Amino acid sequence: MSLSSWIVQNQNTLYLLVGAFATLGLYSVLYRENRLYRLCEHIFLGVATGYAVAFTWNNVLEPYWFQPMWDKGEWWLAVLLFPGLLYYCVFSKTYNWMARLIIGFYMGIAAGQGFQAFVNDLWPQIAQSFRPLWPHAAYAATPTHKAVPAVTLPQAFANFLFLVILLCVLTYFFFAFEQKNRAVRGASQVGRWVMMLSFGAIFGLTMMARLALLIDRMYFLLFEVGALPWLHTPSGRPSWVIFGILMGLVVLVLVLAHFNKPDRV
Amino acid sequence: MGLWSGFFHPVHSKTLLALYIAGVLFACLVLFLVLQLIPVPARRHVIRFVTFLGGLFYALEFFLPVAKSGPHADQNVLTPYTTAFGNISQAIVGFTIGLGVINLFQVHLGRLVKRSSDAMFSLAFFLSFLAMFLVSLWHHSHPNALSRALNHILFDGLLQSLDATMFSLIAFYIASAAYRAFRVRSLEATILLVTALVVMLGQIPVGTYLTHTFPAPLRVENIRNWILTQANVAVIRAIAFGLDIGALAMSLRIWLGLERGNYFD
Amino acid sequence: MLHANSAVRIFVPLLSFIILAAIYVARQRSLFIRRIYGLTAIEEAVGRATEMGRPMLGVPGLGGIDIVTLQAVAILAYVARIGCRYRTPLLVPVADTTLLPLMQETLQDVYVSEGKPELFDPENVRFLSNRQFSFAAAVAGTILRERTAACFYFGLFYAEALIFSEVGQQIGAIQIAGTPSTLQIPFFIATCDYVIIGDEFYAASAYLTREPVLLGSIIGQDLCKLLLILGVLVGIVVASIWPIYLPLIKSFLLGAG
Amino acid sequence: MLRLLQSLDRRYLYALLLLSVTLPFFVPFQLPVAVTPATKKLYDAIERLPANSFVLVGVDWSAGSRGENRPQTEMILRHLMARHLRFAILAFSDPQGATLGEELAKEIAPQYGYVEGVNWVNFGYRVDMVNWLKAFIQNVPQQVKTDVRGVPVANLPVMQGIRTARDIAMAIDITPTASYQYYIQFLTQPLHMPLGVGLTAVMAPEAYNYVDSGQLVGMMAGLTGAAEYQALFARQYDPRLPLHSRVNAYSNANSIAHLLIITFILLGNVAMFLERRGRLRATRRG
Repeated sequence: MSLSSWIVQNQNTLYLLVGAFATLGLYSVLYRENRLYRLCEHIFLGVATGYAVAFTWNNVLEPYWFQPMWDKGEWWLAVLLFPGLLYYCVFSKTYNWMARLIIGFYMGIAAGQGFQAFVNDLWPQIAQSFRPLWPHAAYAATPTHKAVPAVTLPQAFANFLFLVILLCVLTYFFFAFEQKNRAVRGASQVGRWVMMLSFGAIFGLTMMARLALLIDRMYFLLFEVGALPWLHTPSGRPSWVIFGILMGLVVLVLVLAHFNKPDRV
Repeated sequence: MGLWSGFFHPVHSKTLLALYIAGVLFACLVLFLVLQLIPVPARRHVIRFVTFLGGLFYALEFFLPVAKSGPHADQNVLTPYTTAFGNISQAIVGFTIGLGVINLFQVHLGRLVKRSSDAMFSLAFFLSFLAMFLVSLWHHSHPNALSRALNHILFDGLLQSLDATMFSLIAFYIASAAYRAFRVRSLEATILLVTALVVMLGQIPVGTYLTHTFPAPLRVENIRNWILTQANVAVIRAIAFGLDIGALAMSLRIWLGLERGNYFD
Repeated sequence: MLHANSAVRIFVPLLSFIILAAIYVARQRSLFIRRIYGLTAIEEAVGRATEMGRPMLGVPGLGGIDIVTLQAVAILAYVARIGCRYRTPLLVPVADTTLLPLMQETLQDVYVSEGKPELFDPENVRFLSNRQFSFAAAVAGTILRERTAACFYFGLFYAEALIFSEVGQQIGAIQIAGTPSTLQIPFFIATCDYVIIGDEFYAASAYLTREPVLLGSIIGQDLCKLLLILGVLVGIVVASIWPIYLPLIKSFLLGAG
Repeated sequence: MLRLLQSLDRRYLYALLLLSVTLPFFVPFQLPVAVTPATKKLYDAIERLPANSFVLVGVDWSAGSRGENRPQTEMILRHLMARHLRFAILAFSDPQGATLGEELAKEIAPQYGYVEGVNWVNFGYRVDMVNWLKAFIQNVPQQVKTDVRGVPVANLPVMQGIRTARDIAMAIDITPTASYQYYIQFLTQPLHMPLGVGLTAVMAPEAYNYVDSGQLVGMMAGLTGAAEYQALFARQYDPRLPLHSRVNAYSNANSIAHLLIITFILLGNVAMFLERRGRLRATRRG
């Protein structure tokens, strides 16, 4: 059997083994920086860069530049090479300033797009802050024919809280004056407290997403890698062999950590 | 790339095409040398002008009035060119991938040549780079069973696994960060801790079960939602107001060449 | 919104005018801005790294050449300047190829203007990867191998932020972070010694360099924020007293251009 | 003991965390579940659908959020199959979505005797969601053309009686992104079609507004939502399902890991307090 047909036939096994190696190799950093992690890190850099270069050619340069230029004969596109290569002037002492031309051009683009980004981010947020502070009934007929929903007392109270929080946090972000006035200092302090409330909430919220990723990785090891034929796992069940290997590694790490104290420099 | 096809005509003979492209490149070289003739003190102003030009396109495209109806509804004179402009600027940025590769190669070739202790890892970098790069190009241009298998092993098995593992590593770090940082040290830290705990309890079945006999507003999942939809929104909005204005100011300074400090002087 | 509507054509130039006017005023006379706590700690962090004889790490985030990252570059340049005075190198891993030349140029300028061009090593600025998690893996590896004594994270960060800031915390580095990515701030708060929040990030370079132009810009931004608050209050008054006019205002603000 | 807790090597925490996310796969158990109203509403909406209705299932997730979205998708597909409803899989956010949805459907289909093309169909991955949906509303078979296998959908038994999008009884989107908002704007709101969603825990709070306003008939939030949905489903269709299901294992692992971290945070604080008190006493004696 030739090598290529062997690879094609065993691609799934190879895929699983490579995936398991990558997973365990990177997790080894939880013990400490080590040669296996360093190997995985460099392989990661290698494949990521290789993929990025191929991706740039396959999806950007070939379709938008090379194909129209060479296959459709749009010769003027060759001029794009000029600004593209200007970046490389950074390596030269004499021509180095020309890299600033193209860098400046792109800074300008970023700044020019800034106006649209500013409006699209800010405007809806301003409009959504127009919240009534006391209850009213629903209105069907308005000058723009859009109905206005009714506002209940609890909603009005929530709107009031919303305004207070908004103003307190904004107070914290004024830079032009020392916050000496008691009212200002108080508002800015409350602003910090509600910010902490918000940050704590974001922290807790993110927890499930990250744990789900870890659980899914474990599923990959226990079920998908565990389904390799020579592990003899009953179908649809997790692999005890893999679990044993994992726990063995965990114990090894704990014992090593106990005697080596890897955190001490 | 319909931007210039009105002025130029494609060439279909390959020899002629090569000549045309060579001509364009020669013109670029001349332009390059002419640019170098710009006296040093004037260069700063040229760079500023180019920056301004880069921003002008998107700023005008956004601010110029648009047609209200007809075949060009929601368009102004510049709108039809945005796609071409976007593709061109993407292609130009595409050329810069080489900058990163050169930098990586400098570092790792250096290590290989010096045979430093890390040479082995640099070798791993080069091998994985080459493998992924060649397989991606091959699989894109001439896919067959072997290229598909290799792509499956390298992309899905190696790169995706490395990505997913690194991402899931955050689960460990979020746990140790929470354990270390969430202590009742100050009022601010306490607020952070309490909201994080409430939100975490509110998103697991056990947490919702603990309080499911309480009246609705006191159930932990409802408190969680109140924090996340009311308090959190107000805080994030207040922060966004400041951030958006800050970004607008920075855009203006860069676009109009007012920015001071490193690099800009 | 794809194009400006009348509300945008009125208010964006107005806000821009306020900022530019404040910059103009600032060139005439000196202006005050309040203390920003995280930033006062930069010198302390550089000092610690110098004492320990270890390098520092500055990560400008995942962004390319954009508004946020340019601000981050300015802050890191300040860090490099202090470091240059104490002869403590700053390692800068970048995640964007176009940022690499910009960052190298900037740092070289810093070293030249401090009169120590020989201390600048271009290899301290390194492109690692433009892929989020391979960048994170490599930065974490760098922190662990170089045992960086001070870490600075300024710029655009996403989920990967926690990876390197937690690793930095584990080796006991003193860490300072600032980012407009609000969702990552909680993780920086849990792992870093000082965190600057929200648009303190944009105020940072003004605070650090005391350039009149930048100070003026900060004052202008404050005035713009006051105007925004005023606008929100007007909207709230309308929504409370004459709710039927609320849709009119909203369509004026958000209608198509 | 105190000293130990205060300066506990973080690797013990890591080891326990690893144990807490792997053991639930081996040791099936059931934690109490309280069903939240949003999940119940989604379940009831599917229960109310007339027999043989056609449901559109948006699978807009990829490997990055598989841990949360896959269990949700699994529960929706099980419920549709148990009720003998027809469904179509459709992906906009990520090409991987169509493949992952297909794998999942093929895995459960045999248990309910479902056959591709007869009982369900995979429309595959489509780009430019907004414009695609606009054309889809007018003429379903013409816009879809072929399924992922390349079979023209007009001839498929599963598509009988489906001409325009008005013939579709309900849409469900399972996603870690805001793609469901496009469904609201360009499909379900214009046609007054019910829309249910399965969202990651991070996305969920924002979506409660839509549930309140009725633009969403209900939703599952994160893994917990899937576990609640499974509790409802098991009560009615398959009481033996939960114990050994993947949804349960995921949800248990998640709960245990959450509880572990909460416990550690509390212990850390208790230790800090006790140590502080101990230190105070020491100074008094001195």
